[in-house]
Amino acid sequence: MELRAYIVRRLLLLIPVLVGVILIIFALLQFFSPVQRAALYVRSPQQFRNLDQIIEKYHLNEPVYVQFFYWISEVLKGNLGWSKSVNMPVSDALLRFLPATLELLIFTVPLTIFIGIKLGITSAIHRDKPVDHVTRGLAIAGYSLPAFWLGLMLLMIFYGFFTGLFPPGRLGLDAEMVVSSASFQNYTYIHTIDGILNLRLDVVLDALRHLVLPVTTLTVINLAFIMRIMRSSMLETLNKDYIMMARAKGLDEKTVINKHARRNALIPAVTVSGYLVASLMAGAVLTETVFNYKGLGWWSVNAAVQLDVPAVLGFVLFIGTVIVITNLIVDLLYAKIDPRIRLG
Amino acid sequence: MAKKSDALVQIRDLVVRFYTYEGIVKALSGINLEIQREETLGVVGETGCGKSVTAFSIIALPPPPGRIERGEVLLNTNGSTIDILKLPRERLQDIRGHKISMILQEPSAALNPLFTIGDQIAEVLIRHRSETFIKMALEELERDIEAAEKSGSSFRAWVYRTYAGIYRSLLKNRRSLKARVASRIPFLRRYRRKLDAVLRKEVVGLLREMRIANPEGVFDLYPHELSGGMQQRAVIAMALACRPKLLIADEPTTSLDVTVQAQILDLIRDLKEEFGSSVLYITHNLGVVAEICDRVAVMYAGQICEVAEVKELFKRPLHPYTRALFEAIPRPGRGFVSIKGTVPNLVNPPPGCRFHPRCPRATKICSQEAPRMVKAGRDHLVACYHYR
Amino acid sequence: MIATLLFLAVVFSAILCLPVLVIRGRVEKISGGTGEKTGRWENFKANLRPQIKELKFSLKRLRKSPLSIAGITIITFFAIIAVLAPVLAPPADPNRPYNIPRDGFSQTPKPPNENHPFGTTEGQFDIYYGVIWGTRTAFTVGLMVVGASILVGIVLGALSGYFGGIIDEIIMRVTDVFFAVPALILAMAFVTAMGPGLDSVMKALILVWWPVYARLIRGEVLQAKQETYVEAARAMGASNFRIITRHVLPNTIFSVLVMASLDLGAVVLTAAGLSFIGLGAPLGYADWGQMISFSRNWIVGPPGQPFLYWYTVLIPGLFIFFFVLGWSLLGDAVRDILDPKLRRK
Amino acid sequence: MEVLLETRGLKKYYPILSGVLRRKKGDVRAVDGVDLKVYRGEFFGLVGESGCGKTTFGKTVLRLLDPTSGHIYFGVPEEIKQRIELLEKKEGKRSPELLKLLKEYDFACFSGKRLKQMRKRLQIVYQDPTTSLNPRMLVKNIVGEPLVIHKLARGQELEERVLDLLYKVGLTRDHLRRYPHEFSGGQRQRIAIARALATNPEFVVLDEPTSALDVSVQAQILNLLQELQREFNLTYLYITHDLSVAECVCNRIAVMYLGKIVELANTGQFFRRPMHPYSRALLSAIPIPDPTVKRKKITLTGEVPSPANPPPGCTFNPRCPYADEKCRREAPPLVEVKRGHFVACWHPLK
Repeated sequence: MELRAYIVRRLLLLIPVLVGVILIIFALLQFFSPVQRAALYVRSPQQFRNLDQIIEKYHLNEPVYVQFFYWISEVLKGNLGWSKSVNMPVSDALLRFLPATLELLIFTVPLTIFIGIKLGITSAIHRDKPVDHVTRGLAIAGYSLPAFWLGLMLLMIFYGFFTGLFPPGRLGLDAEMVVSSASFQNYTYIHTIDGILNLRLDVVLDALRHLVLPVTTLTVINLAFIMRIMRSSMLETLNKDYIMMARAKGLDEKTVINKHARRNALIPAVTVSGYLVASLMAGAVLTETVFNYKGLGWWSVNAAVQLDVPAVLGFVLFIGTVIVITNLIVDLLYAKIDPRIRLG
Repeated sequence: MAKKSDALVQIRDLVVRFYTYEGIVKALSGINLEIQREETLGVVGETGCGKSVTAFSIIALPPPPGRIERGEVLLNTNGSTIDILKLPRERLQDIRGHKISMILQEPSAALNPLFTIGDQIAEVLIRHRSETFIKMALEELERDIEAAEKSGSSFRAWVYRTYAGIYRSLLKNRRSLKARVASRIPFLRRYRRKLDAVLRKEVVGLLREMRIANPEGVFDLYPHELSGGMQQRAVIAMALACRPKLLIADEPTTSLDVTVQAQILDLIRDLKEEFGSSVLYITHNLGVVAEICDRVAVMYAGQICEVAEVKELFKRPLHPYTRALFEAIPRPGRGFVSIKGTVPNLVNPPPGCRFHPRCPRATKICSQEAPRMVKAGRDHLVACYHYR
Repeated sequence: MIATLLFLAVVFSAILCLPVLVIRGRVEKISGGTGEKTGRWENFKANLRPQIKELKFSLKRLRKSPLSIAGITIITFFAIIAVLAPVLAPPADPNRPYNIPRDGFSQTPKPPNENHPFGTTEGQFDIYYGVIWGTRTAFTVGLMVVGASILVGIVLGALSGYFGGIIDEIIMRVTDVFFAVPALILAMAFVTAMGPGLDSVMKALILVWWPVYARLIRGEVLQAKQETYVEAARAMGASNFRIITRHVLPNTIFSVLVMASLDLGAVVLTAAGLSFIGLGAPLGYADWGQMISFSRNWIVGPPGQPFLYWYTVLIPGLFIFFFVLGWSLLGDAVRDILDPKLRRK
Repeated sequence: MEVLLETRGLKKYYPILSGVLRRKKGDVRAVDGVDLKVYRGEFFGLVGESGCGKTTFGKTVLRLLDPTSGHIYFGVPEEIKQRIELLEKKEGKRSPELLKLLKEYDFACFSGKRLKQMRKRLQIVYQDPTTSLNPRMLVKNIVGEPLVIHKLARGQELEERVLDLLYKVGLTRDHLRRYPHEFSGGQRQRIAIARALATNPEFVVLDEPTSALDVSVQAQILNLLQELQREFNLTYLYITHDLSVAECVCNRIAVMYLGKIVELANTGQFFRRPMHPYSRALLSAIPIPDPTVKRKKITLTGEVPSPANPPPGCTFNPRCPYADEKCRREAPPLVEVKRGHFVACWHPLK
């Protein structure tokens, strides 16, 4: 059946890409002396002392392909090396900081997509009318705003001027106390969800208050991306014959737009949302640094500044895998929506 | 000149202009045309003469960036006469697809690729004839309720009664809140199944009338899974679903092969008899006109130059352009006669009669003032000073 | 620095005259150039007239759309600043103009006064000087990265698009890899590996940015390849090289220009991001990103006046914003005008 | 009458790939073994419905598409063709002498320099004038390009030859330095014709040159093509689905159905008494521009089957009213039933 072949082919295509990402990271490693690379294989602080012993163990001064083999076997075992910026193995650090970034994305992704599509459609319907120029102008402005500067400005207004309305960071002091207290059950480490599960509304509210600014920053930055694609695909769809036919069938404008035009216009938007996740990740790095929202992005920046190479490379590998998987999911979604692909 | 006649549709002094970057294209400048009941009126002309624009303007849908500047389109149905162009949006939509419907040249483009054929045809039925189908669904529900009560399962009876309640509210008002809410709730959503079943029966019947093989199967297919001819039949089914008074066909067979074109032409002719509707058939192929049309209007550069009964027109073409068109028909052994010059650019069309730069009989008056439509025989009108 | 300026000029002119060169059949002119002297000149003038008419038509349309007017004015404004930088803000040490002069070392930024029109940042770097020369850095980084990416992208994109098969498969998988990791994050990794500094930032960004153009040009070439006039050229016996240079590229080059103007903004943004994190320009180097990073802990003034240090945050930020905005507006407007479907409507 | 073009068993298959590893599941047999002779100076009509493979055949003959198998001979003496056929039967594909001969005479095996030289003698005019001209090239360069490629003219002489070509197709000097979008459909087709004549070829494939044009403009182009044929002694392979035009302009007509030629005859013979059931149905389906004539219509049921899995035996049998058991089992060969009149049918109609 065509769809099954399509899925399997997409899965097979996944492997070379992942290998590619790993190769890039390995290539970057070659910039460093064996000593620095040894830090990759350290599991605990005391191991730092007998570095040369580690160099022999992982043949760090042998030809490249041998090192690659050992390095890969380590990576597959989950040992991405030791991050000196947070004094814990890279894999554990990844797990510790992931929930924060996830929480950020849970709110940003739906918001960006929903508003992006809505704006795209409205500005396409009212092409070249004031609404169109305004929305397009705003979207382009959003796209041109440097994420970190927008973050600083928002902080200046909502944290400085309105003194503490929407604070940076992840949780206020008292909420922090509650979360770290024994009674609080941390299922997912995503505070909004844990708060709900533990029925602690105050924690949820506090987490939300901290989320408002970073989420707005990320959304505004990536809005133009979705909106522009939506607008041009909507414009194209509106000129198609079947839209003309839908009107000739006597359907009212709302049904023509929502039922016939929107679904066809969504297809290109879906294919592109794979890139949205990538640009959100990039945006998150900057936003988390500005709001020192202790997520993956914040951690990667700290590691980069302190030249903590294993951490940065572990982060890049993780992000690469996440994005490749989301692209796969987006492809499958695309096949599901468009019957022409599904039935081959 | 347009007296109160029993014509189905009267187009009076229709003017349409296109606002493009290169300037204002005067697509239609004063079209007067009448379509009688149960008649196939052909509109013939070369590319760019405005025949499609006329067709689309009848249901007030001039292709963008066109705009209807002036004119009336009078629809005479069961006693009352209304001007379609002046209708409010709501009433206009009631007419489109119900009283007047359309089929386009590219069948594959006229069908939405993401919906099944059955969906797209049922959509027209629900839009215009929802009462008849909801009543049918209600009758079937009544029968189910009795059967359920007889067999003693009161729960099923209760369920069917709630469905019946939703249908009754739908009857009262098409966008009843109750029905819209019900279609959101997973369990209650199943009330639509009864209506869909009724619609399915109707649509499959329609597809069978279109001589489509295996109509039951085609109902669930997507447009890209059908051949050109089948797609066009589905579009025709969609157009004739509500027994329209007038079917506008914009070159429906031009993109099809000759053998398939013959099948579609036969289909349109037979359905016209059976459904008793008029057809406005737009084409540039004189052979098709001779085969299917009763009366013919010849258009050139946004003006109608001649209207006549088909046999009369082929026997005695009066307007120089019509005569040139007939000359250009390739006949063996006679080589090809072409009309000198090219189609005028409609941003600043030639003054007076727009054919005068290419007309062998043009005189001074032709270039000053556009000739008016003159009666030149029984059911034969021509707009030319020197017709003979 | 002079070397970068020179390189800058070469890349800039390459981008601008590449389309004109290819369209006007310069290549054919050279091969067929034997005709006597005067013949060549009229020929040159005569050939140019239709192109000028074509350009005038596009410019007329460009002037119409409000977005493009705004875009063009902003960009010209920045271009003037970049060119006149030595005049507007005379460098203290001529052969190291990019170092911002420091007026003391105290950590609190001082508000605008007569010899620091825009005030000073934390560490007393003069904002006015930094912002003016920052414009030149922005242009250098933007044009270098976009220029280099276009050149690499055209070659690889045209190859994989035109020849398809294995080459296409390999190049596409490599671009997939680069697309799997966002530009900023990959650049961050490269810079950590290659060590901070503007050159390594530029190298990193070029490495990360060429796939965007490779994929864009591949798509355009694939589409152009199916056009009938390409098959007609093959029917005449034209060689692959001739088809690519004379038929395929001239019809795809315009969408590259649109992408370039949009991307110039994005590149500057990413570079500023890197400097903000502290991986970009060395301390004291005239770079907008770094100037904003100075203002990080001065965004919230003392309890009484929250906006006391507004200038350290606002001014560099506005410069970046308007620079990127200019290019994005221009790119967006040009795309609408060049889109063949809409062009004639 | 010298044979200019001859194809022997010409086939063009498109592989259908499916499944994960894109394995070949079957073939779309666009051109399924065509033997055709076109004489020099002929206006040869190749007619058929869409999907019958007529355009693919035209492009394969010019090597714009690489043939799957079969031979293409341009102006090759008869005995060479016999020699090749003999060798093929006797020694099979590998014999060195056969390969040498093929390299020398079979256009299907030409490559590199020889292929390019051959291109000078063959040209094509496409259906849609708007897409067959490079939108960003001046008319001067479009028409002049073949001359530049084959280095036949340069500089001033190039411009003169281009001007001369434009005059021949009815255009003037001030059309020289304009872009294609500034011309009407008819004028663009004239430019395409001028380009095709640049290297004064012997054989021109006309792929439905007028079907995208209006009737009056069509007449101008067809007149022009006939004049040019007389003036340059050109041979045309005219591909069309419009039989009424073919009747007036062609001297011989071949009907194609699902990749095979089902009937080949002089125009007069063909239009007076077609012998293949499909040709008869095809002719009867053409609407006649005369309302008084009500002709008997043989409307075929169903539609053209897909070339991916053609029906067994004679490919027309599912739609043929006269099909019998033999038609369903065996494909009929193209046989000369009357002088110059070939039919591929077990029961040719009288």
